[in-house]
Amino acid sequence: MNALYLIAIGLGTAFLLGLLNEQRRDLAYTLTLGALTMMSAISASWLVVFVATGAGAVDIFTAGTRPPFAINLRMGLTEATLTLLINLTGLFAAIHMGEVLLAKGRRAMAVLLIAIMALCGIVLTRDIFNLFVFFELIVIATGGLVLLSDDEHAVSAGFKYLIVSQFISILLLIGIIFGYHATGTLNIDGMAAIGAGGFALAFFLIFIAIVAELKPFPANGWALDIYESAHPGFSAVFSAATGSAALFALDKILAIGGPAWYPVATAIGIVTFVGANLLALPQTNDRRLLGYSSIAQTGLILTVIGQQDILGNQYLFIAGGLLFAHAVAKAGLFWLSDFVAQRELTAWASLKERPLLVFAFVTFAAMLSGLPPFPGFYAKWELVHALAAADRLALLGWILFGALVEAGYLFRWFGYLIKRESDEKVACTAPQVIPVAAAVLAGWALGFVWGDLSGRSNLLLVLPLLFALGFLLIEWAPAWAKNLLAIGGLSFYLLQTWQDYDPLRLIFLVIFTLGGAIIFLASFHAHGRRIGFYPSAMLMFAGLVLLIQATDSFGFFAAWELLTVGSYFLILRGKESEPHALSYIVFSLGGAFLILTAFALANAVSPAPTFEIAALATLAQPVAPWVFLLLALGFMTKTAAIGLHIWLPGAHAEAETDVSPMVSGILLKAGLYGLFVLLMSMGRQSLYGVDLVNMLLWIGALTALLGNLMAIFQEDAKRLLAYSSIGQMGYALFGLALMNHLGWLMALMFVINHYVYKSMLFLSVGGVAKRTGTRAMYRMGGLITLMPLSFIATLIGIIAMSGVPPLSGFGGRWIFYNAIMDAETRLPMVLIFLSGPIAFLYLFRLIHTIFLGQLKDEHRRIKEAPASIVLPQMIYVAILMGVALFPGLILRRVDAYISQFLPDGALNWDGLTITSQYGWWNPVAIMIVVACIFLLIFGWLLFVNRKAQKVKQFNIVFSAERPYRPETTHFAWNFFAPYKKAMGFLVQPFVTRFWGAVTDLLHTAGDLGRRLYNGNGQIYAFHFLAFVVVVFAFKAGL
Amino acid sequence: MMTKPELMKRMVKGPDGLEFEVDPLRDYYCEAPPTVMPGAYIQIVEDFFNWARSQSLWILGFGTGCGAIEMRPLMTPRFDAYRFGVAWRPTPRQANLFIISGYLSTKTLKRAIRAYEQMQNPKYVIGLGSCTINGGMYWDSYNTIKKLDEYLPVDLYIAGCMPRPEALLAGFEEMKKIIRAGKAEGANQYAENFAWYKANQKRVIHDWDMPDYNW
Amino acid sequence: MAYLAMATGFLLILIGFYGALTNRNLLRMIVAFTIADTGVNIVIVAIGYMRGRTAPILDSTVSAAAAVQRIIDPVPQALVLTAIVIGLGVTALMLAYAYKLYEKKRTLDIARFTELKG
Amino acid sequence: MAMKELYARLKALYPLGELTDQRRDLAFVTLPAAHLRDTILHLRDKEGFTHLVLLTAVDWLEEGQFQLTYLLNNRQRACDLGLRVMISRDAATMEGIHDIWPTAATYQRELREMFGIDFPGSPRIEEEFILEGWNDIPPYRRDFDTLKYAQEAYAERPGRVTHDPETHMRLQMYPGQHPAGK
Amino acid sequence: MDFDWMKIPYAFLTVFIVVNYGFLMGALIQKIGARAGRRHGIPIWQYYLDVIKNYGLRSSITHGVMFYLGPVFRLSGGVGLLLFMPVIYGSYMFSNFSFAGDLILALYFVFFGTLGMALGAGESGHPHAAIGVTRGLQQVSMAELPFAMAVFSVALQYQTLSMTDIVAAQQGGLANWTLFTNPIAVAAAMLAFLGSMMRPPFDVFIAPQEIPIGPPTEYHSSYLALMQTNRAIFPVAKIVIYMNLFFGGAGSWPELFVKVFFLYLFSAFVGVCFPRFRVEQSVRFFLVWGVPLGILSIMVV
Repeated sequence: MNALYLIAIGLGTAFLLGLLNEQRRDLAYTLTLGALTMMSAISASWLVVFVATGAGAVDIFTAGTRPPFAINLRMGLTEATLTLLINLTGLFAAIHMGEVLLAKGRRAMAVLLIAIMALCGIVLTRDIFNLFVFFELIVIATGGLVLLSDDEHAVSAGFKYLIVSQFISILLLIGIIFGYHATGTLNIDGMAAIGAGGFALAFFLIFIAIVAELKPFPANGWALDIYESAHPGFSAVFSAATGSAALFALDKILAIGGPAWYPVATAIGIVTFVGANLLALPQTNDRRLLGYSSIAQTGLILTVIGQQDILGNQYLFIAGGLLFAHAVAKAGLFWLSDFVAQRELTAWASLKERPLLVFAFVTFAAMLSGLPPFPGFYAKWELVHALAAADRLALLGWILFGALVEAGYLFRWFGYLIKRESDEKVACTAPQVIPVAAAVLAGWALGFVWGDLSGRSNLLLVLPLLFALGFLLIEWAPAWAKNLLAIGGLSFYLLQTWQDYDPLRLIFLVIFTLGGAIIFLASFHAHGRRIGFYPSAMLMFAGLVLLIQATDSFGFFAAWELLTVGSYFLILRGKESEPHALSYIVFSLGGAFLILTAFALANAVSPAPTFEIAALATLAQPVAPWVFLLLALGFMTKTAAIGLHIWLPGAHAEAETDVSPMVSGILLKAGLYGLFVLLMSMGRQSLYGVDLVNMLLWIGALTALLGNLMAIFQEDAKRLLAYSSIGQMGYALFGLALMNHLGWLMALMFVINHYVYKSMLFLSVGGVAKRTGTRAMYRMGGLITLMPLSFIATLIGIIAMSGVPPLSGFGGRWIFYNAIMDAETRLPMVLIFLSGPIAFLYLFRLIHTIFLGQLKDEHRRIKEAPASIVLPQMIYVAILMGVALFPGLILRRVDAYISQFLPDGALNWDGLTITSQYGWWNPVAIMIVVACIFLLIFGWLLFVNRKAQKVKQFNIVFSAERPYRPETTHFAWNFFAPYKKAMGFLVQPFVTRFWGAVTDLLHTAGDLGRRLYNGNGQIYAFHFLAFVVVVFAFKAGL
Repeated sequence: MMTKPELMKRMVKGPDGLEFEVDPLRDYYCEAPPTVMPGAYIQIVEDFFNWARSQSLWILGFGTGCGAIEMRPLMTPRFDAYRFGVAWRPTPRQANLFIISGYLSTKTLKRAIRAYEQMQNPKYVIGLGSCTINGGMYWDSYNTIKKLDEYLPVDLYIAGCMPRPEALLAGFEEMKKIIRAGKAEGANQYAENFAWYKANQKRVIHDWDMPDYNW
Repeated sequence: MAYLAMATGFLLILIGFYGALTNRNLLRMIVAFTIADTGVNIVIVAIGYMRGRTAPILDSTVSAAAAVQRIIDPVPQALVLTAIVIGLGVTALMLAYAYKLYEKKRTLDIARFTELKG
Repeated sequence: MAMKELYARLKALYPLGELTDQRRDLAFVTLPAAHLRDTILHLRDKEGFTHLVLLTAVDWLEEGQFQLTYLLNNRQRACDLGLRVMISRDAATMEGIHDIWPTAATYQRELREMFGIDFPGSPRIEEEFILEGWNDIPPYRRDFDTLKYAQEAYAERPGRVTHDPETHMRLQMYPGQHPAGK
Repeated sequence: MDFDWMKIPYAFLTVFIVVNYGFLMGALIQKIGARAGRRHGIPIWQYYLDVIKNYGLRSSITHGVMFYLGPVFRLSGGVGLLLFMPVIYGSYMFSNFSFAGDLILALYFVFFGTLGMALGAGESGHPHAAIGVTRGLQQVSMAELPFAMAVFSVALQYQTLSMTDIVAAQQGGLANWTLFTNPIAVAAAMLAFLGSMMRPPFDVFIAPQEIPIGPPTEYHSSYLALMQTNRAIFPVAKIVIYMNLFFGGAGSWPELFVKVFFLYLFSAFVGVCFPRFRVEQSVRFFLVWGVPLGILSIMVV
């Protein structure tokens, strides 16, 4: 059908509505919907044609003559897609606003139709004056539609908008007329053929006017007021459709200006992106925040438009990906905001009662943040690669910074949604839900399409991810059934794929899958449906196995993002975990961006359509050390190396009982895996004469020391374990950075051991916390007789962890000593030496204050932890014993594998004795000797002490007094006070303060920026004019 | 009689919301009464042990009255009780000789009983000074007991007000003889006549705020 | 002549801008915009004007080829008509808004409508 | 001399009794219970008697009165002033000064236990202080017969003889001499 | 080196010798300390009597399983430590179970008994026991640091973790002892040695006047006897490590007796000369004096 009908139907129906009786509102509404449907259908049919046939763009000559004598419209693939987007947005907006439209009558509907029609016109027209006319129509239509809102401030907002629009249109008109004067044509293509060189000032006016339609930062105060006060149904149009159309218009007119204007667009775009995101940070009003976010996203796309010179044929893919992700998500969010009664961000908590709405929010937030599998992710990937290839690193940095800030406030918002309390009920009618549902569907569909177009693996066809997403469909099932399925899935995956991997990857794979399955055993304790748990957990596991599977950088990065997102949702489920989950996701995404940059840099110097991870080894100076540095930093955010660790304690401590072991025992290993891969492929690198591996060594040692040191001062059992994880990861990092055979072996041993004993301890402590209802250790005590199995697990765990023979921790220490004998740097060892005994301190604290000492009154009737929580612990005990006796079962093969990379210093696995070049170790003999001695002495004691009288807790000598109460008799609080006196200077929260200062700085910057927007429309006009002057100066200076 | 709030029965709410009663005296303390502990079945073994016990007198470092000051010189070079196998232990669990050093107020008596009961069998008591024998100068005091063996099984009295350290040394030697002879069975005597001792103790200690036997 | 017109047009635009930026009264602002609009229109017309030519009215007496040499550019005139219409529409809308605003707060001071900010 | 001046100054303010000048740096003065608090505050804040040395009581059984003695110390001038307050023995009650000197609370607890003088509002005044489970009249009251109590309460070892130390020792040291002779 | 059944009686013999030596030497050191205070001191056989008496006590109580096992852990730690080392250099008979592991095994096995004891003391429910344990752990965490560094230094020096090899390298005269070839490491290690010998100035964790007597507050009778037995074995075993690493090892029992005696005497000597440190003081002491020495020793080796 002729594309002209898009205009005709819109305009015609609008006029028709004018003829209708005011009372026939239903009919009017039906007509409106019908018209919008028709328009959508026309766009869709065009899109189908273009996609199916691959045909080129079609020009439509309105007056039957060619330009410049008549206005022509063009319908191509891009136009078809955009008009479809606009029309669908309009349609769903009409559905969403049905009630309001019916109340306000036909005029409102006509105005909406005019607006949509005009937007289509902007997209279609190739005539610049026509463009102006459509823009003016939009101004008028917007002016009308703003009044639909029941917000009393909408009127003043609309007026401010009109003021600035006047300025814009005057500039645009002047620009157009002088452009016409210079070129003799009003046709954009005609102008483009001549070029803007001859009428730079006129073009500048056109350019700046269209840019102003994009609401660039900081000249955008009026737009924010509209976003805040207009009806959300309309705001969706204003954000998704108007923004898209204006962007396309800018893209069109940039053809006139040519590449000379790209830097200007880029500059405006990036300033807008970063600035608007920063200003969004301190916002508390949801719609205003969405407004800022819209502006930021528009800025990003503007940046992309400005970068089209380097994007080549990826330009449309990137710009489109970002644009659609933005448009769909923003429209969806605006519609969603109508379900929330109050305008505070925290009021969105009322949505949490409706899992489907939460899912919708998640979809939108993920789309906006550019997370897989949505279009923004693919677009971000290509954009970053293109920028890196063109060496535009500063721009790249700013884009990633802005994206991080944006993710920060979006996920903070999501945190409010999930964790805050709200008394409000969600009131939504079917017409209101349909658009949201459509947006969600569109989001996923676009994800699929973009995955398909990307030329890389379509993430929505990847089996593990599909398996994880499949849990979304069976959320109605009881938890135990889903749990069985999860365990089955993980085990099945392991069975299917284990032959494909080398021993190193296999170890990680086993921990990720089988390890996960064991922890899932503990999940049987949960009752009900446990909505949200399984999709999140399985998303994390999907990411983990994909990480192992990945051979190219794209797969690796996608897996990394997936596991990050999955684990974020998992962590957010914890009781008080809102701030910790937020810092987790921010740090993780920051780390992910570093990884992305590193891959892009690497890919830039060795161009290939897919960059194999193994190709990291081929990188040379000067880019190699930078890639190394970025990757290492990225991975270290996940292993929580010191300085990047502040998210971990809260995140792990507040997580649910079975989630803590998952995120501690398993998730941290992803970072280690990354480091393994990195060091295996890149080896030593040095930057400005600093050996980076040596830096890692120091960081590892420092992390081990400070993690352990902080652990001993915790009162919260799970927090203690979390800090201990930091320390343990430091050990592993240290082992890796030793860069010798045994160092790696030790790191791997730590990977296994840490998984086992940290999972076990977290489960054990989690079980205790579940039973006692507290995590504060000093509130517990004396639980040994009531929870003997948990005690045994903890006991075995701490013996293993402290490295005391005969359990498996000793193997790690033994390898460690042999490894450092070969090391080139000796000083960091000092820190490691110190952190070992310190670990002893917190371990003793853990077991003493929980299980030993005085039993509290309220805990006298406590039962052992649920069987499902105890069972995995017992499995771990068995594993620990097995590993302790026969470490060779696993390590031997890895030892051989590592020899490929570092041939020197392999162990000799002769018989039961393990021999290194310096010493030897015979785990079986140690176990037997210790057991014999122990039993002998135990037997002797049993003989001489056979009549011992069992006494109770207060039968202690107490300086001839009797204890007052268990609470005052249990020595547990502030357990290591003297150590704090002596060593406290090391655990000052410098890092926390540093990051706190950074966030404060960002917030302050945002708050300062907000002062620009004092609400006065006149001032906004000043802003606009000042913006024009500044851009002009910038362009002149360029 | 039991007025100490911390020892009163109370209702406690567990973490799972269930309420239950806690009776501190029953729940915190072992209720078993003391039993008579026979020596080794073979006499020669018991004799051997008695010899070792006599050579290794571990005194509970608990000064009940002014006589405690007379024990300090025993550690000094002048008297050096260590050479006789006498040593001081800070906890009743490890000590086996309790020296009631001087007058014993009822308040202290309560602590002394508790400390004595927490020592391990065999255990010995030496009453030091006339106050432990018949009240001494505190014969008419309103809160001092006058006859120690009414309340604890005393193996030996060392008279004097106060007895000099030399007298104490002589007392130790005498104590050793008693032990070697197998006559120092105070702990078993206490267990046998437990009811009688307890009745005597409770007669003077009006607020008996502890279990009958302090394990 | 054309330059004079154009200068006048720009002068009016500047006056309009100045008026819109310095007057806090809504109605005065709208008037200022109208002045600026007029200025723009004058500029457009001035652009299209060519010295010594006639109005672009084609009829059978003059051939099209000859007309091109004798008439002024008709496009700006067409444009200015559209611009005037649109300007009128926007002005009407603004007046409507001003009325609504006045209804609400009984003031026409733009600085009083600053509830939305930041 | 200084004490006299102090007494003169105080006398002008409060209805004091006679000054008992014990030593150059120690004096006692009697005053009505109602004026104790004012006097103490004045002494503490204006006269430099910043320290409560002790608070004790005397049982004047015959007069039916308790005498409370508040001994205050002036560190600057190194002198002590004792304030005596006579209160009735029946239902003996006195206003506490624990808010002026927190240490007084301990003395007041002791007086309450040993004499039965109540100080309403004094911290932990109800708790037993030294005596545990005391079930008789307060032992420091003079109408409490400590010997009788001891004989009834505590088991005695028979055969106890009481000697007059002087005669007994003389007999011990100079046996055969006449008890009375020199 | 591998296992054969004769090792078992030899192991018993080693333990027997060391127990007796430990009792006698302990009493002798006590006596020497007493003589320094102009006392006679305890009889030389006093420790035997104490142990017999404690085994011979008729009654005992138990606070629970870990309380019961604590002393077992403790003594196993001592005996195990002794048996995992080649006690007499060059002697097959007294190399015991050193085939099971090298120096690192010995270093980490030291903590076996500590851990068990800490747990046992913890289960007694006595706050003083817990206080004592925490004090001990805090102190030892820092005191071990110079020692660990010294061991690292020595291992680097001889390029081996085998105690036998380290002793072998020190044979052939006094000048070959680590004491003279690597004096800084020895100095660092000897500071650590003081910190781990439970003597003043580093004995605040048993502080008898303050927290009677720390971890073993509740232990008595046969438990205490086991611990006393360990007090005979464990210091000797620990000193054997020092002796092997730094003082040329011992080729025969008499040589071992003499060396161990003097090393033990060293800690006793320091103990009678210095007052007690608080925990944070001793932690700082090791941080300020021990750690720099240790660092120096691994830097210069």
